[in-house]
Amino acid sequence: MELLLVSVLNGLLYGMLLFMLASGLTLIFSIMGVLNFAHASLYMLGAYFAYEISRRVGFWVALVIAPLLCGLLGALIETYGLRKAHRHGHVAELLFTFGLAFIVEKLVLMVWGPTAVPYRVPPELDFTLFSVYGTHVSAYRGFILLISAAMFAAIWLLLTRTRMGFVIQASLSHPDMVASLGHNVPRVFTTVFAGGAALAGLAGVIGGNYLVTEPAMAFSMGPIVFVVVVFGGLGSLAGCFIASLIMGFVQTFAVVLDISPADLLARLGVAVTPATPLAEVLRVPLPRIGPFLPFLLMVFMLLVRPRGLLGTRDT
Amino acid sequence: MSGATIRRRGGARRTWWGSWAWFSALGLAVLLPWIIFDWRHGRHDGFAVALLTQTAIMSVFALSYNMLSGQSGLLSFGHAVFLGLPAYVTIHVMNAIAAGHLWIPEELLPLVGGISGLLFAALFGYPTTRQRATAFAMITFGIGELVTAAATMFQGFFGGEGGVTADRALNTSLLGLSYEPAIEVYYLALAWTVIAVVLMRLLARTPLGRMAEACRDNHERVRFLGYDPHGIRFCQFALSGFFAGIAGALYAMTYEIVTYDAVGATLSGNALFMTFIGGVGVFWGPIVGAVLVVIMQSWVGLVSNAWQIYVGVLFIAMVMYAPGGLAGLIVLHGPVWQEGRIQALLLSYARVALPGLLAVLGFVALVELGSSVMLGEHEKGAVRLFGGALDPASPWLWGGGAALLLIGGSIARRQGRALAARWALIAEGTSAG
Amino acid sequence: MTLQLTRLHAYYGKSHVLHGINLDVGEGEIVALLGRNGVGRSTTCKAIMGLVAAKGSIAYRGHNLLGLRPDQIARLGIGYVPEDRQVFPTLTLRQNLELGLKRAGRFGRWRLEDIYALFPNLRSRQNVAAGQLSGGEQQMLAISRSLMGDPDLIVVDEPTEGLAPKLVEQVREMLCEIARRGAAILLIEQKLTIALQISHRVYVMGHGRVVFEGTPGEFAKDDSVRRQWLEV
Amino acid sequence: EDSIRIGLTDPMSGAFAQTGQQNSQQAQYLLDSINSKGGALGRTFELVTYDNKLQPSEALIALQSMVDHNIPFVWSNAGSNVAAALIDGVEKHNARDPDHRVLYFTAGSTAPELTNEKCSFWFFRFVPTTEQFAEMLVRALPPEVKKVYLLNPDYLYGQAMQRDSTKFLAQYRPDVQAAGNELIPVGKVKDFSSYIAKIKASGAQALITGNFGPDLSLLIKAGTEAGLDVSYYTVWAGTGGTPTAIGPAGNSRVFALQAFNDNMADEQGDAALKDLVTRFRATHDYDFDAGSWRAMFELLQAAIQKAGSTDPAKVAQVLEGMTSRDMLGHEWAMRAEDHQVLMPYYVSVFTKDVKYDSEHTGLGWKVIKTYEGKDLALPTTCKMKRPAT
Amino acid sequence: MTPALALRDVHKSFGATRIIQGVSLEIRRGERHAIIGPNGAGKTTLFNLISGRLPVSSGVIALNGRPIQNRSPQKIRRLGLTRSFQIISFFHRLSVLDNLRCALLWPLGYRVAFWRLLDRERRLNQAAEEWLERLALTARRDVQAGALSYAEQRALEIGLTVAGGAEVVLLDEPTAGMDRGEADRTTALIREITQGKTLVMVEHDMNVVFGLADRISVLVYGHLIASGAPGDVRGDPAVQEAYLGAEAA
Ligand SMILES: Nc1ncnc2c1ncn2[C@@H]1O[C@H](COP(=O)(O)OP(=O)(O)OP(=O)(O)O)[C@@H](O)[C@H]1O
Ligand SMILES: Nc1ncnc2c1ncn2[C@@H]1O[C@H](COP(=O)(O)OP(=O)(O)OP(=O)(O)O)[C@@H](O)[C@H]1O
Ligand SMILES: [Mg+2]
Ligand SMILES: [Mg+2]
Repeated sequence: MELLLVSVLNGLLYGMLLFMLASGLTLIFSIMGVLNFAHASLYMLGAYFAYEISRRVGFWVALVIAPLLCGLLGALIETYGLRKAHRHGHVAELLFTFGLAFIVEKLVLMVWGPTAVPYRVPPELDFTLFSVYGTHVSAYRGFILLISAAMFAAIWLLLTRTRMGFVIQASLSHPDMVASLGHNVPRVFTTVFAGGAALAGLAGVIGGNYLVTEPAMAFSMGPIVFVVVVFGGLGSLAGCFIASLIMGFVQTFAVVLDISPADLLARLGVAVTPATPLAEVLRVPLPRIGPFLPFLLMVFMLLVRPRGLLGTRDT
Repeated sequence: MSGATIRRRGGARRTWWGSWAWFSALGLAVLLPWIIFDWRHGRHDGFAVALLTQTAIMSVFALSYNMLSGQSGLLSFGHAVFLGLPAYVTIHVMNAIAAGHLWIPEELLPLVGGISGLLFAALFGYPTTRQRATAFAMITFGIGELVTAAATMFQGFFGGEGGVTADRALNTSLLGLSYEPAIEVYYLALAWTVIAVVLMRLLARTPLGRMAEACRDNHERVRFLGYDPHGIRFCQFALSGFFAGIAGALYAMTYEIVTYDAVGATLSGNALFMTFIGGVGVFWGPIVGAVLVVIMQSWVGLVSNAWQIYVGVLFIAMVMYAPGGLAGLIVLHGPVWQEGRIQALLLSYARVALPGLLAVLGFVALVELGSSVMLGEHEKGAVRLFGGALDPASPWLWGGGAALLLIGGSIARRQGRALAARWALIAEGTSAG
Repeated sequence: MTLQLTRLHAYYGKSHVLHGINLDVGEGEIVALLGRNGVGRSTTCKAIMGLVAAKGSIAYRGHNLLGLRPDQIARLGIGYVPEDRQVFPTLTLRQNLELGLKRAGRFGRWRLEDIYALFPNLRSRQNVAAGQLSGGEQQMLAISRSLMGDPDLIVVDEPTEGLAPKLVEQVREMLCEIARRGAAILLIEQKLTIALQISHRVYVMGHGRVVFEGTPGEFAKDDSVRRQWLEV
Repeated sequence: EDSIRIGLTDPMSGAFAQTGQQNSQQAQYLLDSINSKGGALGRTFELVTYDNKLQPSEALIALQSMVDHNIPFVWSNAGSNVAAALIDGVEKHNARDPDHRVLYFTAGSTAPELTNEKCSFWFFRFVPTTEQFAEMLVRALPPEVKKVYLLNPDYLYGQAMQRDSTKFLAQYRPDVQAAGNELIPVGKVKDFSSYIAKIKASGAQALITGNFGPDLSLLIKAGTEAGLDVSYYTVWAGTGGTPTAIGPAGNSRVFALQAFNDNMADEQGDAALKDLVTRFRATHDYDFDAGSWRAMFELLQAAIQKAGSTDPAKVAQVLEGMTSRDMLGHEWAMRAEDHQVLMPYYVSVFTKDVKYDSEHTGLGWKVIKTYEGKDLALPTTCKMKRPAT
Repeated sequence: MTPALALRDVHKSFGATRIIQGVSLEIRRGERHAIIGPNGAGKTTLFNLISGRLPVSSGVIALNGRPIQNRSPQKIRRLGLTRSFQIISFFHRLSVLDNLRCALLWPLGYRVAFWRLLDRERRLNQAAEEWLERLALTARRDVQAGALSYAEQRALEIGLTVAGGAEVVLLDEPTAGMDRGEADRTTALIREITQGKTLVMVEHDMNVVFGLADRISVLVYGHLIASGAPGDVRGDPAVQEAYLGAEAA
């Protein structure tokens, strides 16, 4: 019971953390249709910028400035590079963003060195918010929850209150026609890409000190975020949100539920011995594969429902 | 009828051109180990042979990838699975042969890899190829991650972190070779590469190959012509697995060890890079890509720690200036060459290339200086660059590098525009002719 | 003069399609542009909208359109109905219409109600993704969408293609209504009867040039133009 | 033939670049000091680095390159997969090309099998095995600890850590109960709270973990944040970046296995050693955690000197069974049966109470327990094939 | 004689919207049948149901007496029914010749043969060349299909549909967007290549309809309101009211 309650809480917080990381990518990948492998790099830059700013003028300034810097960078990337790559199709984009990711990683290594930097949670938020059965929940995790919710609201407003979402979706099929209706398509793309980059930066500001700020953080963050977005369904913010929560809960409960296929078989009266074929596989308990469940879930989801949970389009 | 004759003429010309290039490439591949022979020690340059072997393997791998990405329009992020798993199978088979449980001629081992690749690809491919586009890409990505995870978790088949090793000197050679010297393995790999390349080339011209392209262009219409697009994608996927499996077997024989890296994301990524940097539109594009990527990663990687920046810049430059890949760039010159107008371009090229080279030099100098300063390597005293030792503290170097980059870059840019204009002029002339 | 094309040349990459078109459309005027398939009428429309490379001059109410971006041209008050409709398949019919507005919620001479009154079919299909609409419905949508931007000049490329005879009538009336509400129309139309019925002036194109210019009456009299440039 | 070249292949780029970069810098620093005292056979040592991106195939190509350049000594650290490939590659190369043999050694690959099933005459290991790590951690547990939790990375190394920890718990601390046992994949978990909840629920007082890098940092951060009251017995908390990431919250809670730390010199009072450390700290902004390699290089130097040549076969023969003392006065011995070094090792605690802090965190490592090399001698299954000559 | 194509009480709804509401229709072997009706009446939807692109909500569709509703498009094609698309749909990056060869492969029995070379298959290539000739595309044979002019694309679309030699051919607005001259040429082409086959087509161009069709059915918002010989249908007041409008006058 105690563990259950704590786990529900953990699952929720984990899910919100994932959503925070994934929200910018949803905007760029799922709504603009840009396979952005440099997204995680912008996240990393956000963390490093925040580190530099916060040790000079403090965390709260960094919270505002670092995402803006990332947004600006995003705008530059879109205007001077991605736009051209976009015309040559998805793979061109992919190569472009990959190249970018390589360069950013190396530059970060060159500027900040190979080891983690001491980017820490601000003292104002470094206290225990409340405790559940003796497990502390820090104020910072509450803060993450708040920011994630704010991100969700912001993107949702952007997409429903402005026509940017429609303009972008329409441009994916007939960009010329959208322009002929009087919409400045390039500007909308730049704006949205910059927005996505800023969100990535914000995630970096907040994730960088909660997790670890080091040059490999981009590389290790990338896959899970893609999985969340694709599982949720391309083009769907709500899908991404729900997918984040699902992934959060799945991973949390996988850790807690200590069973293996062999246990299930044993309950059915089939004993798994070392001689049983695939015994090594059958004996794997759930916690061991917990972190891979998102991948597994994504594969199954796509096999039966290629557009993802709440996706609005196939490709 | 007249159409047929035009076609035949065109075809003949293309074949003559094509086979000339093919044979000289093959000749070069055969002779290279002797051209870079280490005469001082009277032995082959091991590094060169290793790179050549790797290039051969990667060429097969990249071409098999192109059966999916280029011909079938399927972007895979997990192709290494079909190199790695067959490599594991092959290495287990090699051990079984060494233990006397099995007898298979060493020259036919790649077939073992091929067949197991076919089986694995059929197994994974059947559900996967129901989907296409992003769904397909992400499923392959997921499968790649899961197989890699399995390879590290389960030791029975994958041998854990140390992988599975074998000795390629099996004494089952039909040619009486020991396959101990790397050069013998290189020639075996080359032979199989030739076989695989020829087969894949022919495959592209079969009904299956053509229908795969049709599916890529318009998967729905294919159904109204009587075909099941899933079936076509599946066959193509399985056959692609066959060739990737051949590459996997050669990998196992070359390195005599297979670890989980052989199924990993890095290798899958490499397949994608090789193929698209080389160019998907042209059959031999991926081979060009394989050569380039192997050189970039192994050679530049050994020379410079900043190779990532070079690779990154290369990718971006490719996307900007050669979206069709290197092969696309080369093919673009075909008609110009045939009409003998290439001379008209040479001067323009030289005008771009010279300042361009200076800019590249400046860029490399800056990157190397930067990387050495930042990583603290300067404690060793100097940066090794262009054969000499440079002092990274010297402002002259930094200034010189920046100046080279800026001046060279701006001249190259200006000349580049002139070149583009010239190109347009010439291309117009050729298209009219 | 609302729109004036002078010595307009246009190109698709290397191929030179328009060879010096002179054409003008007056305030509130319906001008028909006729010609065989492939003669360059659609290219003329695209050139006006800034969608192809062009040389020469395109003047619209004192602005030179050449060199402007399509969205700037549209914001000067020009609407465009492309020949291949180009509805946005993943958006619903209504969202398509709303994208036609230059600014969200700001309606001009045409409100949604006017559109639905003209094409009652569209009302019941409001929430269907445009990609699922029937060919004719897409055509209606494309016309209506361009009206939402409240244009003063509308360039309509084959508005009756794929429409049932009865709807063709409706579209004809709609075009007249547009003109009545004060917008000029440059109409590309395959169906001669309609074009001649509603237009004030007629241009005929051949080989990327204007080969005839006059009123429908003059055109009807000049049999040779019709025979040489429009029929087989 | 002027210098004695050592070819170091480690990841110099990519996600693990840190390891390779710092390894080569520290090695260079140590070799400089050895060279300044004359090197071996009147020749100096030269370090040549080769990137392998932590990939066995790349490492084998690097090996080829070293062989081409007649580099007799091959050295790698990171990745037991790389080491396994190199052992195999070197073994085969030496058999196939006896005129250009090489000797291979590692100071970082800890998989036990490398000096057991995979042991080779041409391979020497200058670092304890994970089995020894497990033993050291178990023996370091204070008597009041009755419940421990095991958490390890899910691949051969971590699985071995898990198995061996359990084995040594049974052997040395039958009174201790293993409250839980967890394997987690490397670099995939972003939020460790659920593991923390589980550990808390198990009532464990100590955590034994073989994890490293960001995983370890995240684990400890999540634990301290949630108010988990355990001590962390780690293998790798002392390695680059982890102290920074853990920060002050880890005070007196985090224990790590170390071969060297900056505070040892001070405790020891050895002037030469002090000088070595202070000079390093002045020019580098990370810890001098490879200080023990000095003893390794000295062994190599002595072996070359004694063999009178750099011929790998001769050097290997001399190295077998060779002993020396490091600057702290502890014995180093190269066991002949399996070429596994028996070297001193230390358990340190992360604390404010030190002279030299680690990575500017204000906290540093303080030795709380010392193991002599001979304390850690474990049996080996190695059946070494020695060359005929 | 069983009809080539028979629909019995076919219904189709998208969600709550009922698009086809009980259509029954028989098309005799060898007849040329036109379906006309207002926009959005459900003509294309009907084609989609017959050709297997969409599943029916209820009802039976029989090809030569065999029920084919809800089967996959490829199965139906193999049973001898083929269709064209209102919006051009072929293989843009393949040459014109290859497009036609793709259409011929299955009917000639090649399946997924990966052991035969296309260029060596004489029967296939001969058939493809013949089709090029008939479609007047011989001069464009090696051009990428995407680069064809509009009329040529239309011709290829029809060729792609008919080349496989299926018995029953459905054409959806084959002359849309053509000028008079080209529409006439296309009508002639259709007449020639559907000789001896069963043709069902949707078309808004009354010249084409009355020039080609033996029988005409009128579909209005999901119901067939008339079916019969061209003269009868043209004269039907309900048809004039619903579809033809002033033009009939
Ligand atoms: N995107 C394009 N690229 C190259 N050439 C084109 C392109 N679009 C049209 N053309 C060519 O330009 C010429 C004029 O085309 P345009 O579409 O303007 O003709 P049109 O008069 O509108 O005919 P249609 O009745 O077919 O619509 C044609 O020869 C056509 O082949
Ligand atoms: N998937 C769908 N979901 C919802 N409505 C649909 C769908 N597909 C078609 N419809 C609707 O069904 C109706 C019939 O469409 P259909 O394309 O069959 O018309 P049509 O008779 O071919 O018209 P046209 O002559 O204009 O091509 C249209 O109103 C269309 O909006
Ligand atoms: Mg047109
Ligand atoms: Mg229709």
